Amino acid sequence: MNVLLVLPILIPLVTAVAALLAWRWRRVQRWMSVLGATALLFVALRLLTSVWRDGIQAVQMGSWPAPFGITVVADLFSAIMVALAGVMGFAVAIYSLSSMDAERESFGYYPLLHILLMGVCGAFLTGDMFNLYVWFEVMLMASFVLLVLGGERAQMEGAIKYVTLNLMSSALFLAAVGILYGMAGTLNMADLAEKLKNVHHPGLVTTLSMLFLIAFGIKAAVFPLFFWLPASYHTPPVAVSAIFAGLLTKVGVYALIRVFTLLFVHDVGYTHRLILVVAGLTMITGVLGAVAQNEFRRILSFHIVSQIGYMIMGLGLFTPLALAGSIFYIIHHIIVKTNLFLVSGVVHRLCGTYELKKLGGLYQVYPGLAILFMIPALSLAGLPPLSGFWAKLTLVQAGLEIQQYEIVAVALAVGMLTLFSMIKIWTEAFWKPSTLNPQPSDNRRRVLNLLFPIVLLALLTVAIGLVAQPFFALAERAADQLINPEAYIRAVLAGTS
Amino acid sequence: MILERLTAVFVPTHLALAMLIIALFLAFARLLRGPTLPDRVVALDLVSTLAVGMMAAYAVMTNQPVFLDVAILLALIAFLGTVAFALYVGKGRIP
Amino acid sequence: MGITTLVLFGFVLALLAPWLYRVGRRATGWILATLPLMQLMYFASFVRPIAQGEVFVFGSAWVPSLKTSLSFFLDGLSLIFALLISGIGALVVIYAGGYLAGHHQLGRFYGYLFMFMASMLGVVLADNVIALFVFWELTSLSSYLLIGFDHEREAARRAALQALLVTGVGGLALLAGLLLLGQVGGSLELSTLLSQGEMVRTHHLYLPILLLVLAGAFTKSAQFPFHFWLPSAMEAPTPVSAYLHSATMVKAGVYLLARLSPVLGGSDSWHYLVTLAGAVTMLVGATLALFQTDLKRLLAYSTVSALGILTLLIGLDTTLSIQAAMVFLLAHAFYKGALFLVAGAVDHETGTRDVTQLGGLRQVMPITAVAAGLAALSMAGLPPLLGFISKELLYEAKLQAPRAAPLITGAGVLANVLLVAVAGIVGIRPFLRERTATPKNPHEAPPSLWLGPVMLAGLGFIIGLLPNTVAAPLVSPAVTAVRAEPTEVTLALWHGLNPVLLLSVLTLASGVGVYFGRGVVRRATSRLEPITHWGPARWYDVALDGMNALARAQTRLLQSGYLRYYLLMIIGTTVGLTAYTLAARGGFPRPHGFADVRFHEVGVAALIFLAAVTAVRARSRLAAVAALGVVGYGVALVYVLFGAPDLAMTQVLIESLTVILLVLVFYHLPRFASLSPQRARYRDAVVAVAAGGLMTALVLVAASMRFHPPISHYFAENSFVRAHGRNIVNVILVDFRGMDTLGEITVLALAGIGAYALLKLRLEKKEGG
Amino acid sequence: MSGVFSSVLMLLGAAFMLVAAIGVFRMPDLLTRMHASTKAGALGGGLLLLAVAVHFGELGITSRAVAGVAFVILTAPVAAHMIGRAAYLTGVPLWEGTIVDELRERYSTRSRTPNPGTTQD
Amino acid sequence: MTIFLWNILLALAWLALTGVFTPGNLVVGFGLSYVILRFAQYAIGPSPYFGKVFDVIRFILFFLYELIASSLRVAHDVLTPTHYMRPGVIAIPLEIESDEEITLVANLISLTPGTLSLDVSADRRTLYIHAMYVDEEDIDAFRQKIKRFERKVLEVTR
Amino acid sequence: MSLILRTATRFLLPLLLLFSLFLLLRGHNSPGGGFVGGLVAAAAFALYALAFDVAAARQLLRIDPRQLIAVGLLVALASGMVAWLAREPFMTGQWSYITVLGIGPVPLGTPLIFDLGVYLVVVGVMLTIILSLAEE
Amino acid sequence: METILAVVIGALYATGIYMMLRRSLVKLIIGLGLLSNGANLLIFTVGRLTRARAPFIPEGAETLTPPYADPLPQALILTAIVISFGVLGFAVVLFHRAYQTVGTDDLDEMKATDT
Ligand code: NA
Ligand code: NA
Repeated sequence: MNVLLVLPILIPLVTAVAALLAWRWRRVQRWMSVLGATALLFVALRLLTSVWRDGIQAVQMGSWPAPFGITVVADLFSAIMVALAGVMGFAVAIYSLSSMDAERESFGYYPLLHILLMGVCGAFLTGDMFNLYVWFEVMLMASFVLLVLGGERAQMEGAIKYVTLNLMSSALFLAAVGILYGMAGTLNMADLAEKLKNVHHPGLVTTLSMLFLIAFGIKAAVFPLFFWLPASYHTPPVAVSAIFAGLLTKVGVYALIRVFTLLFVHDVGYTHRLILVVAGLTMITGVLGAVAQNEFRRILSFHIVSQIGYMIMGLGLFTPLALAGSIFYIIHHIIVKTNLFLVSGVVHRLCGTYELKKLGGLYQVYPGLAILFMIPALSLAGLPPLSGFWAKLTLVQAGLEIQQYEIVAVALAVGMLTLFSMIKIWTEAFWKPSTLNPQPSDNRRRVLNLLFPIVLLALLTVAIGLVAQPFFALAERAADQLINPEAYIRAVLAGTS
Repeated sequence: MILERLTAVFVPTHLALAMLIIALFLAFARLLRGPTLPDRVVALDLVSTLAVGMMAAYAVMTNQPVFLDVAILLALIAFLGTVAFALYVGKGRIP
Repeated sequence: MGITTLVLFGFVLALLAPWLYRVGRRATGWILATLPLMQLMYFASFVRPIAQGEVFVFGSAWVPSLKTSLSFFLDGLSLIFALLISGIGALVVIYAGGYLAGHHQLGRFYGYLFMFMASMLGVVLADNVIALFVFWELTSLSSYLLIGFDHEREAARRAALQALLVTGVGGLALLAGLLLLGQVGGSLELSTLLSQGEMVRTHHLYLPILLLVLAGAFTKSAQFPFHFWLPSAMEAPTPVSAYLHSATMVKAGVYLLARLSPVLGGSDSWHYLVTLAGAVTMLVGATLALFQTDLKRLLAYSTVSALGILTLLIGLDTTLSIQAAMVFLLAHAFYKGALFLVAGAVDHETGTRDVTQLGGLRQVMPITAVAAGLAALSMAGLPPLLGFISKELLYEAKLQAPRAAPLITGAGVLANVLLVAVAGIVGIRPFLRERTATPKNPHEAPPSLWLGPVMLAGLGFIIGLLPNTVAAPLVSPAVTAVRAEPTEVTLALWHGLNPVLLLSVLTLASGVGVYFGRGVVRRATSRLEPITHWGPARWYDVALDGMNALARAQTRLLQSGYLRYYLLMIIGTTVGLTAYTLAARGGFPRPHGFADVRFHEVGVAALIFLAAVTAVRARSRLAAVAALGVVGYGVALVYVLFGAPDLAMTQVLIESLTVILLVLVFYHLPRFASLSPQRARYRDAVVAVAAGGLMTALVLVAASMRFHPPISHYFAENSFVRAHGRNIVNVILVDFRGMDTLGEITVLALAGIGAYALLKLRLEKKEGG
Repeated sequence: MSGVFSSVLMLLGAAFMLVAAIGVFRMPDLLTRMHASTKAGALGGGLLLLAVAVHFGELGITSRAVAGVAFVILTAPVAAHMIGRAAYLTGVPLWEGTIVDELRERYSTRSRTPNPGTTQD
Repeated sequence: MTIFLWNILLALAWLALTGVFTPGNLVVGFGLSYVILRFAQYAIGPSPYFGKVFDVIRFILFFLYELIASSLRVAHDVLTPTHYMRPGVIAIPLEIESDEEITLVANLISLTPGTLSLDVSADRRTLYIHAMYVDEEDIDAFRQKIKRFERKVLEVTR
Repeated sequence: MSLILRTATRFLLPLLLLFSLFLLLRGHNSPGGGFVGGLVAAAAFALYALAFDVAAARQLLRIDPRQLIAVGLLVALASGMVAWLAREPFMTGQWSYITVLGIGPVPLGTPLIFDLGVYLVVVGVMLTIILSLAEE
Repeated sequence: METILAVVIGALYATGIYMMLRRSLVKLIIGLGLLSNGANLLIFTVGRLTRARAPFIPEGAETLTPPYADPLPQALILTAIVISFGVLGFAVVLFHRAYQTVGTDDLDEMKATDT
């Protein structure tokens, strides 16, 4: 019995239920939230070390053997993602303490936050296609509510698009799962991998894979399916934006990587080539979108799109190095992007706006904050020796190795434009003299509380940059498990004949 | 044995189902035509009642009593929608 | 203390500098200068062994999986650069303490300066190309921060961005080039790659590699047409200009060319490309310099020209030309560094850098004036200064150029003539003639401000007198490194009466002529101004504006804000991609026929179909809801007909509750209105029908295709025996797949909380930070 | 015997329902349509459920079927009343052949023209 | 009293629903119903109860007759091309007073084809019904017919 | 509001609630289960809210439906964790036979308790939404 | 029968999508309803149709012998129905509030959050 595997799903749920029961006691909820997030972080890191040490692990829910019951399974990729969810959950839970308003806190913010984490961890850990759908929905529903919590006009408008387009994706995903079951007769991913190996009509499987590509593509916000993201991510309170930015689209990316390494690998020349094209277009359209923006969080939102392109570029290249690059990129990106949103929140707290036009003068008054912005911003742009550099370097290297020069050129150029728009924020918000004059006296202690998770994540970014090897080794081994799925399949189907 | 089942079950159930289907289309035609909302509500209510009947007939036809459970649930619940519609129709216009 | 520690310590000091400044205040510059001084001494200790032909490689692992190591490599070429960087660095740190004394951001300034210094050392010392690139980018970044140091001024911010973008783009090209080079050469370590020249030059990727690397080098070293960022970078405080933009960073590109010439050089493409770029840059820089009135911009353009000369020399690719390049490197570093520092001191004291407003400063700033004079004379190439020796070598190399020697020599002379005039304008004129009124009343600069110029100008003078103090220990090993063959260099002031000397005299005489006739020259060439207006700086602006415009246009088009366009796009993509894949790669299996159907089944199906269509065509909302209800009951009937009572029950219940929900909400929502124009409706109908058709096709295909029998038999066998339930569906829900249901009720719970929060929590404009 | 009885009940029920549907389809105004639908419908549904009861003849099933009949009888008139009342009160027009309306004086405010909110919505 | 009756009825309903007719199950059903009734006591006010089984059965027979007769009449009208009906909205003065009785009467009237309870006056003294077959000349005759119906109900409930 | 509807509702409410329990308890062997049962119970209260008003429905319910959601989730979660006591994976059914008066030995297991959790959540959620919406 | 249901599914998708492409919130809701019915019916159909034999193990038997309707797709659909019902319920409330906040039902008026 391996309790460790389900705990990342159950701890957030227990936390959420406890917070729900304590609906009226805001302080209790806050403590619960921090406690739950800490426990999740701890368990997630334990899981990661355990999988690193002992290899892929699987547990059958309800003791029903695979493929009949639902398998919870952690390979390194899953474990890494869960660990990241733990880190992000922890950072945002702490950040929320000082940034969330009392009204939202008393209307279910903490339960929602933790259920979101539950859905995310569930999606990372499940070994069952339909169960994945369920976790997607859990995550999505939590994000819907978090997005609208507060009921401001912008939130409503953003949410309508977010909800509608994501429902579209869910409907597609559901249909795809249904068809998959109809054709292969099973839902267990490892079992599916076995059964899809030698089919008489591989073309049908390819067609089916297109449905998954689009369904997950919408969740991952790739071109031309990303519209919901820039329309909504800048509307909720910044703690919510931050956790969205860090985790949500990455679940889509996770799912893409999972199914296109485990299930749909029979026609790589078509499917993965297509993914590569999508990756390129996603990078370009996303970054150009960012260039066109003049609002802190909108710039960041469009950059999420652009960065997703890099993450699936590795999948499209489909070599061990490329996949390692993707995974490394995800690790890097989640930390950095969340942090940038958190910084934007501090800026907003200090200046009362996200508009670059109105911002300014922060460099003068808050050099520390300037550094805390610079680190993730430059990392995002891929400047060495920060985490983003290694991520980009790996992908570029992988692309060059198999002569995919176009995508490499795109990746490099987009990196440049990313730098350009990060610098735009820097110039406008930090360097430019301001008429606004940020007030340093105002609730300094609360701002300091806000800075704690930011510093933590920034240090992590620097650490990954300076000591990249262990992280890269992790990504490398995870990629190896993805590209050679036999171990995964064996771990899941062990004990079934 | 087979013949008996044919006359006792097959023919009457199929006949009943056929009648119910025709009834369903008639009810639907009213729903389509209106002209007022209450007309449509009446039609929808009838559709649900017809569905109860079809489920009952089908339970007999297939010799599966589980479908009866669906029928009685529908009988009990469809009423709710009708009441809601009726309240909507009458909302704010009752002295 | 190894090289690694020494280089990295610079970064640590960069982090500590702001804090140190809080403690050390005015003395900080002097304290901090000890690090570059220590580095200088450390590198000096390598002079002897390297002159004896040794090469040092220090390595430590960094990211072995990516073949990246933090390895350093010290040979003659690295050494000469390392000495310049640390030596001039020490002077500049001291100078900055005086120049920016009292500036409230001086601490940060030191931080950036040290970050730059460490990165620059990293660039010239790195063995691993990725490590080299890391440091390369860090120089760009620190340069950005330094150019924009005066960040309250828009011009400074713009210039910083320009420099970053231009060198950044080049940097990316360089990265690609280096990676390809590593791929072709089989190693990422320069020390290994240097011996792979033959293999690289014959590889089909040679030309791309060359172009990419040159892009990196040319942007960094401000070669035409990328030169324009350098004059703009004069927005930086003067110590920065002296250090980064004349003595060190801009020469990183030159370093790279020299470093890689054993690998990439020796081909025609190398020769033509590098020489041409160098020649054009040399001429353009010198010409444009003459138009300037701002001291620093004058110097900047002359630096551009100097960088062109260096590039040209490396492009010539002969032992002599490399020799000339190395000597010119030294000479230029000394005189240009000195002149920049002088310009800074003048600006600091007088409050202006406009040469037309300056005059007679020798009276009030005698020490500075001496330093300036010496440096200017070196720049003009007057004996016995180092500048003279270097110019002699330069002409010699040009005269012996393998191809087009007369042309190259002519261009060289022309450029040097102009540079002589520039030297006069910059280094001589402000100090001679009458005193003029200046914004500030000048005094002699404090020692921190004149120490640098005096030292550098003095070095140019001393080495000019004793050229062989550097020839054997420094220049020879450097040339050896670049040529990858042992070379002995001897330098002398006097070579006898030869064509080179003749050219020197000619240059000087013409230069003095141009100096006095500069008004005429300016007027004559002022007609060219519109052309310069349309030069590369303008291209940069146009490119930037174009990119911004493109970004805006694209975003307006894609992120239009209309939900239905988003939906159309997504649905269109789905239909297009799936249908294409199905047609191109799927192949349709034969679908089921109509054989096995029953009347009542068809009836129910038809009812659903009609009701769905009715829902669309309904003119009123409630009619649509009623039609939706019929769809729901119809679907429930389908579930009954095909043996799914639990589903039917659920469907029925949900149908009723949905009606209640909708009715409750529709109390408040407005009536249907037909808002879309006819054309949009047709378009949407086409898309919708296509999507529906696709789903139909998929169902047909999937329903007739089964690769494997389903796993359901297990549930049929175990539901009662092991899970104690006869309703298999329910047993699946609460037991076999209970995890699904746990997620499902969580979703429901969220819906409840969400609806509650939406309805009860209404914040007005009040956002959490 | 029970087979025949059940068949008769079933056909009778179905026939009643068909009649109800025809009534709903062709009667001239809402209230007269309702006379056909709610009652005949309920009667038909009840008969069909009874047919099930007779067909299976098992106590458990029979009792459930009877409960179903009870549900129909309990809910159908209430639903009919609710619609009829709401429709009447909101001014859904009566058939021109209606001979007397003793409720109208109680609701003098009842609008003569059909309320667009109910007819069109 | 009513609550007790209702309780028994619910317990019986439980037997019917579970299909297990044993005394023990009756007790279980009773217990469950008791809990629910107790839980729902706000909904059910106190109400007197008089049990008259004989009257009930007689009434059921009477009602079934009415039901079938009027059903056939409506069916005939529906199925024939011409409309024979003479519809109208009639006010019926009520003798019964309790909510339950009024509801019972109104529902039975609604269940019978040809008549439909539209509304109850605020003072609960008048029931308005829509009827399909009203004699123009003698509306009171129709009223009397409904009143007879009401009395039959009263016999059962009181 | 209609007197007839109110009166009918007073009688239909317990009937619907009983029916919902019936569906819940029997769901493991016949059509029904926690979800369907919960919906019927929610429908019962919704009907009450429509016939009377929301305040009356809340008073009748006594417990805040949001608390029902939390309790339901807790029940479902706990039923799954029982398996840990037996050192078995999450949600492994734990069964024992309990003799019910009048019916005999009946298998009672954690999946049934799980279903109860589903029931509670469904009731809680539906009522939260409907009652809040009706209060608008 | 699969063929006929396939057409019905196509119709549900088509009508649902068409409704979602309108400018009105109300139509969007109805479109979502149609779409989710289509998706459920799709799973049901491609999971193979079996007439009448519901997956219940009869009294007295320990296992169910074929043929019977596949219970797994039924369970999946049940879960999916419930989820989409929850989502729809939330969406309905959301649209209601959006209408209150924005003051119109016209989706074209709700584009302030994009550029
Ligand atoms: Na069930
Ligand atoms: Na479920």
